[in-house]
Amino acid sequence: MTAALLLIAVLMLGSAAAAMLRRNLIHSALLLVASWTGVAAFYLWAGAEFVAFAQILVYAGAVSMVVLFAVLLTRQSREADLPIEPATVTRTASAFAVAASLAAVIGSAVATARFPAASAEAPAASVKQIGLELMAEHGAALLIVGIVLTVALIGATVIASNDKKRDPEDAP
Amino acid sequence: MTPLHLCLLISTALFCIGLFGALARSNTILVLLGIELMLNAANINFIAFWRYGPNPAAANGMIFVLFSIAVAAAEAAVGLALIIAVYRHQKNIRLQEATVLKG
Amino acid sequence: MSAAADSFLERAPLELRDWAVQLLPAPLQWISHHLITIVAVLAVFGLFFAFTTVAERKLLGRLQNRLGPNRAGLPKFSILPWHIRHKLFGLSQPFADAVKALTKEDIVPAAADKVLHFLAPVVVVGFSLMTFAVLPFGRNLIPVELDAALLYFFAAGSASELAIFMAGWSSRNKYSLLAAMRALAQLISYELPLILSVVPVVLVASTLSTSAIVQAQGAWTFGVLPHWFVFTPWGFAGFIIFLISALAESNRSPFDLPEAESELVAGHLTEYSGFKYALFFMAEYFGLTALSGLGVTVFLGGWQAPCELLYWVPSYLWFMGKLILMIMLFIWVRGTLLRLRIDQLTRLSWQFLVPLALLNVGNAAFWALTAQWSGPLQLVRWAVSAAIVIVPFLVIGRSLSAGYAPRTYRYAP
Amino acid sequence: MNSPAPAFASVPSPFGAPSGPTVRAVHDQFHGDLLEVSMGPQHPSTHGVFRMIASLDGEQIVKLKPVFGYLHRNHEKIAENTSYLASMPYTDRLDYLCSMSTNWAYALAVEKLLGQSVPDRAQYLRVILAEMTRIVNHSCLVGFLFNDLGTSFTPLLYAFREREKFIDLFESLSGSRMMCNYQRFGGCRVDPTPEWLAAARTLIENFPRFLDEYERLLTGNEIMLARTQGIGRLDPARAVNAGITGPVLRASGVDYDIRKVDAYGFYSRFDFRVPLGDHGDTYDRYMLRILEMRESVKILSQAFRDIPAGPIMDPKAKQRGHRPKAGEAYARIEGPKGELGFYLLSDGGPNPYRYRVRPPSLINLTLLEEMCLGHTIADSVVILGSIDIVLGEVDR
Amino acid sequence: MLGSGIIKGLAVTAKNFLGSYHDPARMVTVEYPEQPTVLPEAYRNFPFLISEDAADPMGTLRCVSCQICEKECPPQCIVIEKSKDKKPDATGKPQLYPLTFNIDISVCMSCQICVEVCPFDAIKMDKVFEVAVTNRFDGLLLTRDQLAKPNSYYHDIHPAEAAEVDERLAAERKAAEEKAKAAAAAKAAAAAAKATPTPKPSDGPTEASAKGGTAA
Repeated sequence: MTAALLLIAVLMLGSAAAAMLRRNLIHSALLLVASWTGVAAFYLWAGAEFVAFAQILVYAGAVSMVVLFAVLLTRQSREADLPIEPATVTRTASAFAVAASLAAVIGSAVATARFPAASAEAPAASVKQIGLELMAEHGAALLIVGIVLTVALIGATVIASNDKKRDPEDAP
Repeated sequence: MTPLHLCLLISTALFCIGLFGALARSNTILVLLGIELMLNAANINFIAFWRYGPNPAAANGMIFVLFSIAVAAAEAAVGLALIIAVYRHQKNIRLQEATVLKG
Repeated sequence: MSAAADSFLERAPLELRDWAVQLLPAPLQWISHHLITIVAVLAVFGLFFAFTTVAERKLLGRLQNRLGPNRAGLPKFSILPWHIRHKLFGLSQPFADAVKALTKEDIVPAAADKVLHFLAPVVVVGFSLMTFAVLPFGRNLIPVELDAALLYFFAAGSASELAIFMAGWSSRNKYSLLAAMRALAQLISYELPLILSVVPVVLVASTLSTSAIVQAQGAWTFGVLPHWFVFTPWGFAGFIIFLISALAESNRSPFDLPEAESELVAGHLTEYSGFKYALFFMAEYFGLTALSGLGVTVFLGGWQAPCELLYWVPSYLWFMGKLILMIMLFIWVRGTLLRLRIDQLTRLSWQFLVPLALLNVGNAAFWALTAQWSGPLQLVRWAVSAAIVIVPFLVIGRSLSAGYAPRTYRYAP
Repeated sequence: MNSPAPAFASVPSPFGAPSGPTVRAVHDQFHGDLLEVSMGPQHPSTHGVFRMIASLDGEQIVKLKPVFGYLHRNHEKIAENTSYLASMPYTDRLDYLCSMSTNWAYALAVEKLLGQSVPDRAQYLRVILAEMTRIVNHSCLVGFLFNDLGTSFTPLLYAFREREKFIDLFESLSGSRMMCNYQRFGGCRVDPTPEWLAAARTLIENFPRFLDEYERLLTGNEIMLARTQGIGRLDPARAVNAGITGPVLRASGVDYDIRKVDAYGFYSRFDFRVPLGDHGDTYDRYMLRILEMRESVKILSQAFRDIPAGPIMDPKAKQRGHRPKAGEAYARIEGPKGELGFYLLSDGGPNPYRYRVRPPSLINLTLLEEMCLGHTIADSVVILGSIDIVLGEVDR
Repeated sequence: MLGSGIIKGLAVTAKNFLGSYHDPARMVTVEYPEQPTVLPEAYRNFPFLISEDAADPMGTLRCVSCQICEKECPPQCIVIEKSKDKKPDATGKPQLYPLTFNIDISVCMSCQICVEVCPFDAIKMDKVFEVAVTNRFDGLLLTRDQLAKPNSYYHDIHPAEAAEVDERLAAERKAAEEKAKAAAAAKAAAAAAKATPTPKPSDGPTEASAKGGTAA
């Protein structure tokens, strides 16, 4: 089991790190899809099937599409894969320093922390149970998320829509 | 080291990779994707605590993750719409150059 | 009835597998159990794919008053007598095609992104095959029994358009790039109505498991009228929405925009040749078959017999029969319709299918709430449910087709 | 509309104020990048070796440059170096879908130059064959148009199934399916047998049934309506100015049919109507073809009724070695694609001194960019298909 | 109603689908190599030369090497070389004959103009269309020997036309013979009466009548 977890972790972290380092934006996006799939694999490993499928559906199926679309719509040069100019060395270095130190702090905290003993067998959460909890206990939250999603959808459409009609007057 | 520790370390690493990307890259889309990675790291924690927590019968961890995924999707949609809108105005998606809010 | 369910034919595939598994040493049994399942699904649907291609070409041919492929026979060294092996109704055409695809040169454009160009066909075939895992092919035949099977199906299926994007973008060809953009727009637009069209069934059957959904459709009124979901107003509407979205998801005509041959040459496939092309072709048919299988499972009663008298026929035959009918329907549609434009395609989804599908979810909720109504109330229930489907269809349909109508013409004086 | 030619002054403008998307053909740092796509010469929908260099903004066309000449075969110069008769088979290769009417146009020009008369039966035969050619051409065109619209060959193959019957008749009459080489100066080459005429009449009687079925398949189809209505509008004034002729011009509402204007051949003896479109879009161009086929059927049934017996060749006509007196002649017919004209200049020798074709395909193509601007790349192939070009005629 | 046009279209294709199984008018495919196509009599493909006698094709070619077809051929695919000597033709009259008669059928466009302009009915259109060869230069250049086919073959492929041609030729020959006879008789009479010069035997009338004949 641990071996499987390590394998998933290598896939997930490796592709995430590669995504953040690649110069090619499309490659980054596709590598991130791999990373998200790795996260879904982790959920599967942990026994959260429903969440894993939702993760794939939302991230690999929807968010990645939107990202790729945005990349293609905002391409600047004639080549579809524009190289992204590297940020300055100082910026990269300081970002690395911040991330590494944060990793060190949290990592050491996690490593030294003690947690209450886990239950031996994997918890079973059926779809029905999740559904009942969502509708009953978290009903209000579900409603709010629904509203947030609707607002986000409308907002995204409004922001991205080409509001200015093209007319001959605004020719340069 | 228990599996829970391992999971938490993995999520820490993922979070820090996301953080590095968000800080180091100048492309707005990549910054957004870095933030998405950080959200995912948090989700891993939720699942890990649900799986190895004292009370796995309650599906709270999973439900948190579901909400988080939904909100992340909304965030991605709005964020990318913003990026496209900014690109329309400035013909550029470099973060440094998006210095004015007025279009 | 239970006798029929336990009949030898019904259990034969499972018995065969168990017999094969117990021949092996114990440590290998677990893995071989699953391997046999996978190999069986691959073999059955691989062959099914092969004959779907030939059926498509023959049916399209007949629709167009042609014969279709009827020449590829058996090779000379076959033991069959000459007059049989000579033509064999063209049934060996797919194998000839396979040999051709395998032996053709694999051309990768010099400017292509080699890794993605290679990965795209692999990903597309892999993910399209994964969707078969949760389809109940028969009463006892389901590769993986999952609680969240429907969610799994859509999750696995959503990756195929990603592969199309990879193919289109990595080819470094302008046609391919346009095709990639179209594939993305199409996926974003049609994933939603596809899922929404199934939600009513989930609501009424109150489960995400495919086998449970099939179980929920297993009854007959008077022994002849099956309780398939397609025979309810909301189920019918859902089925139509599902059909349209499935056509779009599997890039079939009239939604074959990514590979629109009259506009983009071959779209994302322009720079593919040989076996990689064949893989795309295969994945397209696997996707089509899987989506048809889902449609059969969710709306057409899955492996359930259409009437009680025919209950003894093995359930997997019913499933395959319905699957073949669905695929023939798709071929028929392909032979008749023309292609939409990309803006019309997205408009159809967002202005027509999504609102109708959302209303249909409400319709299903009404249906589920009024489950106890009986007698004359039953008629009211049907009427209301049908009205919820038909009235919005007419209203939205009218606004969608506003301004488009056949015209009358004048003649010169 | 500025000032339409007097002949068309009676036509009310079917267009209000110019509508539809205005498109800027700009390509600078403020407007992002245009994707330049070269469609053709090897492209499934350019109807031969035609090439369109389209600049796309997204999927929208902001610039379109037609390129042709890939099929140039030096037709005119070859004709200036061979005898008058020997050019006749070359005219088959101009518009290889309608060789019968192309033959007629050339024969008409040479007859004008020679002062040659044509017997009545031959005149009727010419009308019959030209109208059959029109049906062949229009049904093919509609099939190809629908292929461009993305059908899986179904309408095209139905059209070809019917076309095959016409082509078989052409073959049994002239010996060749497409390169008929049938008309001669002063008449026709072969006299059809009564069986041939009867077969042709039966074919024509059954043709409207096919047209009805075809229209049931296509005309009311919602996708087809959405794909063609309002697409590729052509303003009548622009069309007249650009010299557009044929169904493309009439779809824009301009009443100009050379069969009526010139009444060449025996067209004045036939009762037929000229359909006109009001919108000038792709749908009108499609429907005009269908309606013209119906009118052709009407002409053909009258011709089969009235065709007289008699010689098919003027007995005084020379078979070969034509040496017309010095002079010039221009003859034109209403070809299926538009005004097909031949201009001949003779210096008294055995070859024409100057030979010039007015190809409707080429001239109708000149406004392609204007029709395509603002539409998507998917529409551009449809618009090209609705113009009806044959590259043999465009490039000559 | 949205979709009614589509449903109508689906009905049409379904009708055609069913029709393709029982209605021969809807299923017009001819499976070519097994089912030979029936060519109409008027069908033309590439020209061939007519010889009167199958046993001696070269000796009995109708062609007199007048080179009209060479001149009129639009793509100029015919090459003829005249003989220096004369050989008697079918009527026994001495005529020139082609030493070379080549047709490059990769250039020929099957227009039939050579047939129309030939005053001697010596060149006709063949119906052979399976002419694929492995060498596109020499393989498609047909020589005199390959082109010569007996008159009986012409009767096989174009029976009506051949019968008409034969009838006409026979009539012409008869007319020519009668004329020659009359001329001979006249000559004899004249010789008997007076010693006058013989009238030259003319082939003018033959040519003129042949010209009229091809128009039919």
